This record gives sequence, structure tokens and C-alpha cells, in this order.
Amino acid sequence: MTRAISGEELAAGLEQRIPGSIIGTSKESILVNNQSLLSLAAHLKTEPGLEFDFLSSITAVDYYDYFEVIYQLTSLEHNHSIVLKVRCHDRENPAIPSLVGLWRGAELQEQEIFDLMGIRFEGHPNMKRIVLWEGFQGHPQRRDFLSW
Amino acid sequence: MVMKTEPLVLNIGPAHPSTHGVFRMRATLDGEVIIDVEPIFGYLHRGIEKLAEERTYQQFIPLTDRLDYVSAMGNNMAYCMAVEKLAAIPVPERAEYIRVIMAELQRIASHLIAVGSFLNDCGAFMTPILYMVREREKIVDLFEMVSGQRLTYNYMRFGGLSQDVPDEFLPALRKFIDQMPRYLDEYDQLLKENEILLARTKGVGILSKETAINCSMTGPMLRGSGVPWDLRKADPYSVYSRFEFDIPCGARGDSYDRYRVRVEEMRQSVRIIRQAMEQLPVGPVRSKTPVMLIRPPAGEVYSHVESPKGELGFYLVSDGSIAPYRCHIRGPSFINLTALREMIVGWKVADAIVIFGSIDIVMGEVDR
Amino acid sequence: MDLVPTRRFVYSDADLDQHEGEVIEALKARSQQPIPDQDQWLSEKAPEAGILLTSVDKVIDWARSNALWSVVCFPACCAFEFISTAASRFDISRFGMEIIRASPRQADLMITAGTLTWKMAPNVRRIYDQMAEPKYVIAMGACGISGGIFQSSYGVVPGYSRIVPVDVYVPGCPPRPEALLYGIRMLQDKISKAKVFRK
Amino acid sequence: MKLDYYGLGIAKGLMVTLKHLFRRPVTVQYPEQTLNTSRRIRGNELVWNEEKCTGCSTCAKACHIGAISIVTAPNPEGDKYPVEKYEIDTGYCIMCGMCVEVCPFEALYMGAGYEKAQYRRGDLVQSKEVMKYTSEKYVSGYFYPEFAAQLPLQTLLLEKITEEE
Amino acid sequence: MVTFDLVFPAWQFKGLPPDWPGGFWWHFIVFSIIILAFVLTLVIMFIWFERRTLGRMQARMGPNRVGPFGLLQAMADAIKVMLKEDIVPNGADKLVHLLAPLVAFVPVLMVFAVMPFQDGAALVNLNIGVLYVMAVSSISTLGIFMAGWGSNNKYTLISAMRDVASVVSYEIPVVLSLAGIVLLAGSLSLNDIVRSQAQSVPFVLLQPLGFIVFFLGGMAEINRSPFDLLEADSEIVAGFHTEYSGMKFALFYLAEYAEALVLSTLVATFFLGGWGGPLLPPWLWLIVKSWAVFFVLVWIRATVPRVRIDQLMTFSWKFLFPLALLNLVVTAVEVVAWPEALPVLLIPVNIAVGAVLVILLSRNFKPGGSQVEA
Repeated sequence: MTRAISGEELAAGLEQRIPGSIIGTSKESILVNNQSLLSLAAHLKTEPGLEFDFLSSITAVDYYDYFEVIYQLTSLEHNHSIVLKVRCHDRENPAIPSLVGLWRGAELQEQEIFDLMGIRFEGHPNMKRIVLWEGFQGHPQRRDFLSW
Repeated sequence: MVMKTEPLVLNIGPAHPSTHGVFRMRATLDGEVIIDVEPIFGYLHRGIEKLAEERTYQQFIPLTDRLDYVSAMGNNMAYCMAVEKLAAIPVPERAEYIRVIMAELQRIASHLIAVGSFLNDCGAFMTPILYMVREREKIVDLFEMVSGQRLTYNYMRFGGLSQDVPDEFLPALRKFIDQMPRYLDEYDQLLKENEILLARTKGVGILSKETAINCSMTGPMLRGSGVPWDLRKADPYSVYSRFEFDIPCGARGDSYDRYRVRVEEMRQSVRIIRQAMEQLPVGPVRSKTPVMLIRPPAGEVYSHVESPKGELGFYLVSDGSIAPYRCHIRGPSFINLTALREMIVGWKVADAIVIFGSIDIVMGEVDR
Repeated sequence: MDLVPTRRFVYSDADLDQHEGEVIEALKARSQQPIPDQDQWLSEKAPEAGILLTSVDKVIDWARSNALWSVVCFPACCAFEFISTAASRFDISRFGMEIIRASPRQADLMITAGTLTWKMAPNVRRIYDQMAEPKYVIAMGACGISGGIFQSSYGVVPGYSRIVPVDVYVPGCPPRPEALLYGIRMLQDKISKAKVFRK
Repeated sequence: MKLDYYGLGIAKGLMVTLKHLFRRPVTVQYPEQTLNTSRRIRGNELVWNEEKCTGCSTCAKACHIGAISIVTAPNPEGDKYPVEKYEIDTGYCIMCGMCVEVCPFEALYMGAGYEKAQYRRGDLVQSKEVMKYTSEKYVSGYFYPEFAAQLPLQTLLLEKITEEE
Repeated sequence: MVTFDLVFPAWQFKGLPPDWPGGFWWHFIVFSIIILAFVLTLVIMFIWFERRTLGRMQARMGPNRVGPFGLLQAMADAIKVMLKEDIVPNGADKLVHLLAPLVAFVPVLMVFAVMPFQDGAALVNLNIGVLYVMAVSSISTLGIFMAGWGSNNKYTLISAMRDVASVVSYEIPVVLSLAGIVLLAGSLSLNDIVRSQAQSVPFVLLQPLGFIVFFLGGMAEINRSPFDLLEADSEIVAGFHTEYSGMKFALFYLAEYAEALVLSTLVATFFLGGWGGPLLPPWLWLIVKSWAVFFVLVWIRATVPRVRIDQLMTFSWKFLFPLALLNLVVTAVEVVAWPEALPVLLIPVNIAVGAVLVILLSRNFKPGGSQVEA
């Protein structure tokens, strides 16, 4: 059984290593500061005992006030998981650091989020539309996009 | 003497016989060797995630059928499990068992198509895929018996199943799982040791363990590279913890290993179905849930199952209304294409097709 | 002898993508209305023709209706019902249709098995244009007829009839193999009624 | 092509295809022979029971593509609204069976017919006269076990092959 | 064909050219018609036969609606294809595009000029028949290359390149394997080869290695599966005839099966005793034997996957070529050392030598081709 690590428990340890990185926690997730996402993710990936080597899924949700990007991390070795969340308050030109350098599995998913949600991932090697064609107006996965 | 050569840009797809739908690769060739490849997606982007927001929870079930249309039952199950987790709906025991039987049958059907079309991509003229489709027809018959449709079943509901299986289902299923291993043996005899197939697939398209994990590969791709990671064992959902089965793994991570992993998984699925049939309890198949509208409490949930292609995850956000606020689908086929470039570059065009076939994608899930 | 690879393309990848987008938008703007079904002659009374022409007509129609080679255009779900139809159990080869040409030049029949998106639409139109006359289209399944379940989506063409003229509509999602075979038989009927030498 | 097995692997495969040459094909010769479909078949038509229908439009609400269009009289007659127009566009319908499942008055059934191909798009719309339930109509047992029991058993490919061997 | 013996009894063709009025030209015209009829009828029958057999091997029926047992299916296809629109793609080299099907098809027909249908009954009984067959049959490669080049399509170009590569490399083992036959028969004339088989045993027993090399090499030259790289529809769409439609495509389609017919009849002539055989009339024997060879072709097509281009080349140069050379040496030694040896003695010796050589070579045979560092 994959053990879902409690957010509070993990946050306590992380706060000491990378101060100021955690904004909030919940039972299964931690909410991470935008600026320290990269260092925190690198820490999660390499720290013995954690070793989240597998990024299963990336999602973005549009909450009107902010975008939330959700990373589902799993460790194949220890069989435990954690959910990382990042928020982005800029609606016009949202941007978040890319995690492609750490997990290549993020490549296509980040590209898809850019296409459908319009969040730019900084540092991504190929940040362009993936499923829709060039010249498509708007980002359909946003809540304020009307399909017809 | 210096000879100027110019690479040839070749568009493979989107309407190409072996791109499994409408996938497109923009390949740059040096002679026959591929020196660069760029996958292009989106030719089947139907906006399923957006459509989910416009529909009620119930109405989204038929759409999941069309996600990975080779394994509709698996998608049904994954989605229903996600909603059940979100709204805390209990599922009766019998329904769980029937779900497992359906999911495993669907895994066999999906792998049959995967293996058949993979062998077809290797150039065996139609024969393997026709044999495999014949086996699949038997499974489709069973599905038709329970749900009334041949491809888009729309069979599972929140809190169980739409209807109980008919009386004639279990004897037919018994007959099927008695026959199936024999046919699998026959198909192994057809091509398992074929020298040409070995030459075409052994050592071709090697995906190392580290790359596979780093690229978030799941399913037979990951297991073919030798990582024994199967959600049915690692994170047992439904009633999978009650069954005994092995996780077949490849050694080198080449196309042949992936092909063998799929064949072995079919045998394991038959094993699971046999156990599930023995343990199948009687009782209701659907807990008390509204037929039309449910309103799960506000919250979010990520639920994943081991679909035939890999980890199929549903990320649902509810705001307490009758429709999901956000529904994200983690399609295994889509993410399994991440390492396409590494696997294909340096091989010939013919190999590229074989490697691509061994990934086993379904465009409905790639583009969604 | 040294081989010096030169990477010099007339268009960059970005240019190609840009161009593709323009083509799609142009096609989308052009095809907001479905192409009407061209079947008025089906109900018309056949004009009298000489006995020679009639028998030539018969032979040609017989050949055309019995040798329908379909082109590879299987975007989505219905493809698997088409495969089932082509496979051993329902066996399309009885009608001589098991030759599925990958090249549109040699095909007569386009079975539109699956949802058509605007991104794919120019390609489908191109396949249709590349097919040699006479050519026929069977709209298979709800998505092929009207966009079906995805018709309200932002990326989906509501029916192939926006892009190509359709001869036979086969409802279902997807249609059973028998239903598709029935549609094919209907198309064969339609072809065998056609007059090659019409005034 | 390392000849690991000196061509014996190919020979084995050849034997399999040769064996199939002498087996009976599994083909159903469709227009002459037809399969018994599933008892729960969701064919390409709906069957509508005029007596039982109250005009509540639950089916149209459950349909997520709006394939069902129903118009009732503004005023009820007794405990039901007379249905003036009841149409289903099979060009839209995906035969998901949701309408049948939700019908509170058991007035809507899946039909069993699947040979519904048409030359014209307009002909795909089934009007209420076509859909009307009569006792001789071949109705599917989808969500109606009492209908299912009357239908013949499904033809299974499974059994056909076992009989031969 | 049925009335062949009634209208033109065999004695009429003894001695060429015959001495009856009109002399050579009558003979020429009659045989041209016979060859055309033979090729076209048999090709159509072969297409039907292949589709039916493939169907049965794939557990289905195959064409059975058009005419009795679907016999007219190929006719319907032919009429339909010929009446289809003829398309020349934009940017194509028009002349090359137009000529390619003819260049591909005519040589295949020309091969039959030296094919003996019974003792001495051929259009011309060339005394360099083998040479002529090999020379003429490779011309159709040019047609395929023209088609690939002239179509202005990348897939056809790749296909054409593959074809040229494969034909150039397979020509050598094929010719070498025939050299053994020529040594045994002592003649290059096809009729003499058949006649010497009729006197002793079919050469397949005396030349098992030569048979294998010729058969496999021939399959590669006519691009039958598993060597059908240039029509690999899962890779390069429809290969060299991707851009062809209508009549021109029909010619290619015809040429493809006519080539299969050529291979079948050549194998029957060189190795299976050609027209020789008891009871049945000689021309029927030829047809029966070629049909049997064609069945094997279909059978193999139904079973095996396709090889890759580098494997195709390796197979020719590292496997078939040494085999053919060794076979030639062994045969030459035998012919010189035991010119009068009975077939009874040579058959087991040759089969044993063949088996040992095949096993030894396949042991040491490594197919090339792995990932190229980009």
C-alpha cells in the first residue's frame, strides 16, 4: 500500500532545511512557495529517506483568484507519496519554474498545461502549444473560457 | 572529396497506417536513419477535460469510455473509484469482484490489441492481429452480454455496477478462461521464436531503468525495463490485495521485452479472473446512490488504477455542485511518449515504427 | 570521402506550425455549414438510355460496387469496430474489401471512423482530395455524423459533412460491425444505381 | 537476424498458419446469417411507450447531448402531459442508455435494431411514430430483465469454437 | 489454354522455327498470344488464390461474393481500377512517372519468352536462356526506381532506394545459385535444363542449397514478404506506388503478381522439373508446379514479419552469397570428379553438404544494425 505522507509531518522537516519554502500544509499536501519550488523539489528527490523519484502527474486548476499547480510525487523505492502544490496569482502572465530538469516526465505535461491553462513554465526546453494549433484563441481549460 | 548531404524531413502521420490513430512524428532522416524526431500531438484533442466540467458526474461516465477506447471498462472503473473516494460512497463486495473481473478481461483485450498491432507493425501481414482480434471478440461478446455494447460499455456506476451480470455470464466466462491459455500458447508458437521477429525487436529501442523512472513511464513500459512497479501490488485498490499474481518484468527494456511482458500479463490476468470467480460473493451490486445527480462535498481527490497502458489517474476537484469543478486525467499513453525521442533517434525508419508500436498508445488517451 | 550533414531547411519547425495553424483557421472559417447530401438523383427516375450504354453501365457499376477499397482514415474509437469488421469474425474480405490501401490514390471509400478535430480536418480534406474519382464516404458513428458526444467541444468538427460530402450515414457509437456492413451494402446499392453515362 | 533456432522458429509459425488453413473459419456471413445479439443490446433506436409516458422529460434532462427533443402540451390531462412531439436524433445519440436508466415510469426502452444506416442526414431523426412501442417490437432487455428473459440467448464466438475442437 | 493441345498439337512446335506457311511469324504471333493469355489468366487466378488462402489462414473466408467462390473478384478489381481517375501529382517528373509502370511490367512479360511450356514449346528457345532471364527480369527494378523518383514523394523515394539496394545485392547469389544448375545440365537453355531433369531427377534434390538460395533470393528480388520492404505499408505507406492511381497502379499491381508468377515458374522450371511429369499434359504440369511454389509464397507471407533493410543486405552478403559460392564450388567439383555418378549417390551427399553448410553459416551469422549514435 502506498503510504501517503502527511503534509504537516513532512513540512516540519522541510522548513528547517529550506526556510520559508512552505506556505501551508494539509493532511496530504504541502503548499510551496513559488521561488523555492525548484530547490525543494530537488531536496525531495535526493534526500535519503524521501527519494521521490517518480513524478506521476501534474495538474493545474483555475480558481479564478489564482492558479494552483499540483504535483503528485511517488517514491518507487519507499512506496510513499506526497502532493506538492504551487500557487500562481498572476492571471495575465502566470509563470512557474519548470521541473523538467528533475523529472523528465514533467515535459509533456507542463507543455499541455501551458496549452490548456496558459501557465508558462520557466526553464522548459520547448514551451509551445502541444495539443491545439498555433493561433488558437485563449486557453480552454480556464474556467472563463466559453466553448460556444 | 567532401560530399554535401542534406537531411530529409519526413512526416509520419497523422494519417499513416501504423501510427495507431492520428499521431504524427516529424522525423529528420539521414538516409534511413532517424537523426531527430519531434512528436506532434493534438489531432484527436476533443477536450474531454473541459467537457467534464459541463456535465454532471453521472454524465461523464460515457465520456470515459471514449478516453482509452481499447480499455473502456478500466476507465469506467478508475473514474467511478475517484468519485466514490470523493463522495465516500461504499461499494458492495460483489460489485468489487465483478469490477476486477471486468478490468482484467479488459486488460487481456487491450494487450491483445497491443501485441497484435505491434506484430503488425513488425510487418507480419495481418495474421497476428486477426488472430488476436478473434480472441478479443470473445471478450467483447462477454462485455456485450453484460452491458449491451461492444466497445463503449458505460457499465459501472458510482457505488457499484449498472446491473448485475446475467446468469449465462459466469459459465461463459469459465469457458473463456479455460480456453485462453491454450490460445496464448498457440500465438506464442506463431511468433515468439521467429528469427525475424527476434532480429527486429531484440535490443531495439532500449529504455533504461533510470530513464523509464525519470520519464514517469508506467505500465508495461516500466515493467519491461525491469522495474516491478504495478499499482495492483504497490497500492492495491478494490479487492486486488486478495489475489495472488506475479508481476512479469523484462530484463533489458527492449521492444521484445515489452512484448513478452504484455503476453505474460495476459496469463496473470487469467489467473486473477480464475481466483475472483472462485471468491465471487452473492449480494447487491449497487449501493444506494441517486440515479441522476450526486453532489460530492467540496474537496479534491487523486485516484489511480493500473490500466493496461499504465497508471491511469483521475484528479477531481469538487465545489459541492453536481458537476466536477475540474477533472484532470493522467493518461498513461500520453506520458509514456515522453521518452520517444531517446528511444527512436539513431534507429532506422522501420525500427521507429516497431518501437512506436511497442509503446502501445491509444490516441484517445494521448490527446484526450 | 567525408559526409558533411547540413541542416538547412527552407522552413523552420515554428514556421511549419504557424502555417498549419493558419490552414486550420482558414478551413474552419470556410466550413461552417455542412455540405448538402448530393443524392437527389437517388429518388429521380432514371433517364432512358440505349441498351448498349445500359449494359456498360451495369458492368461498370458491378465492378465499382464490388471492389471498394477503403483508405486508412481511422482517427478514433470507431476504428476498433472497423477492425472488428475487417477481422475474421465479420470479415469484410467477403465483399473484396480487405485491401485497405494506405495510399489514398488507390482507394475508393473513406470510412470516417472516429471524431474529427479541427486540427485533423485539413488532413482529412487532403486525403479526400487525393483520392481518385469515383470516391465515396461513409460517415461512421455519431462523431462522424454530427460530432456526437463531443459536438460541443471547442476542438471538434461537428460531423464530417462539414469537410467532405457524405454518401451513407451509419449511426451508432460506435456502430456494430453488422451495422457498418449494412451501411456498406447500402453504399453498394447506391453505386449500382448510378448511371456512369448520364446526360 | 541471429538464426538462434536455425529457422525452426519460423517453421513453428508456419505450422500454426497451416493448421488454421484446415480449421473452419469463424466468419459469420452477415447478410444471410445474423448473430443473436446480447439480450441487453443497446441498438441504434429507442422504443417509447406512449401509454406509460407522462411527459416528465427526465430522459431529455439525462441526455447529455440533447439528442432527445420532447414537446408536451402545456396543460396536463389527468396525471400526464400529452406528448406532442417526441424525437430522437440518432445522428447525435450515442446509445449510452442513460435515458432508459433514469425513466421513472418505465416508458422508454432501448431498441434492438441496428440496421439504421441512411442516405440522408435528416432521415436519422426518429419520430414518435417510428419509436412507438408495440407488443411485436423487438425490445432490448437493457435495465428491463422481464424483456431480457424473452429474448434468445446471445451467440458466443467462444462456444462456436469449442464445439469444433 | 484448355484448347491448347487440340488446336496446336505438340508436334507442330517441334523444331524451331517451324516449317509451315508463314514460318516464324505465325509462331511468333501464336506464342505471344499464348503467353499473354497465360500470364494474365494465371495472374488473376493467383490474386484470387492468394486472397482466398490468406483468408483461410487467417481464420476467415476471403472473397466469396463476386462470382462463384469469388472468382470474379479480381476481375471486378481490375475493371474498377482501370476506370479510376488517373492522377499525376504536382511536381512529378511527368514522363518518368508515366513510363515507370510500363518499364516495370513489360520485362516481366518478356521473361516468359523463353519459358518452355512443353518440350521445345517456347516463343524462342534461346541457348542463353538463363542469362536472358536474369538480365531481363532485373530491368523492372528500373521501372520501380523511376516510379519512386518520378513521383515527387519522400516515401516513394525511400522505397525506390530500398529496392535498388536489395536487387543489386540479391542478383549475385541468385545468379551464382543458377550456375550450379547450368553446370549440371550443361546448357544455358531453359528447355535443355528441363530436359536433363526429365532424364534424371528434379534438380531440387541434386541442388538443395541452390534451391534455398534461389528461392530466398528470388523472394527478395520480387519483394515478397518477408522481404517486401518497398511496399512496407506499416512503414512507408504504399511504397513506390504511393502516388499511382488508375491504370498505372493496375500495371504495378499486375507486375507484382506477374513477378510472383515468374518466380514460381522459374523455380518450377529450374528445380522441380518444369513441364516434365507423368499422366498430365506438360503445360498443366508446369502450372501445377508453379501453383505449388506460389502456395509456399503465400504461406510464408501469412506467417512472418518483415526484415529490416540492413538485415536484408546482411542476409544476402553474409549468408546467401557464401552459401551460393560454396554450392558452386561443391557442384563444380562433383561435376568434374564424378561426371558419370548416379543421382542416387549425389542426392544424399548434396543434402548432407547443404545441411552442414546451412547450420555452420547460421551459427556464425550475425545480423548487423544497431543504434547509430546521432
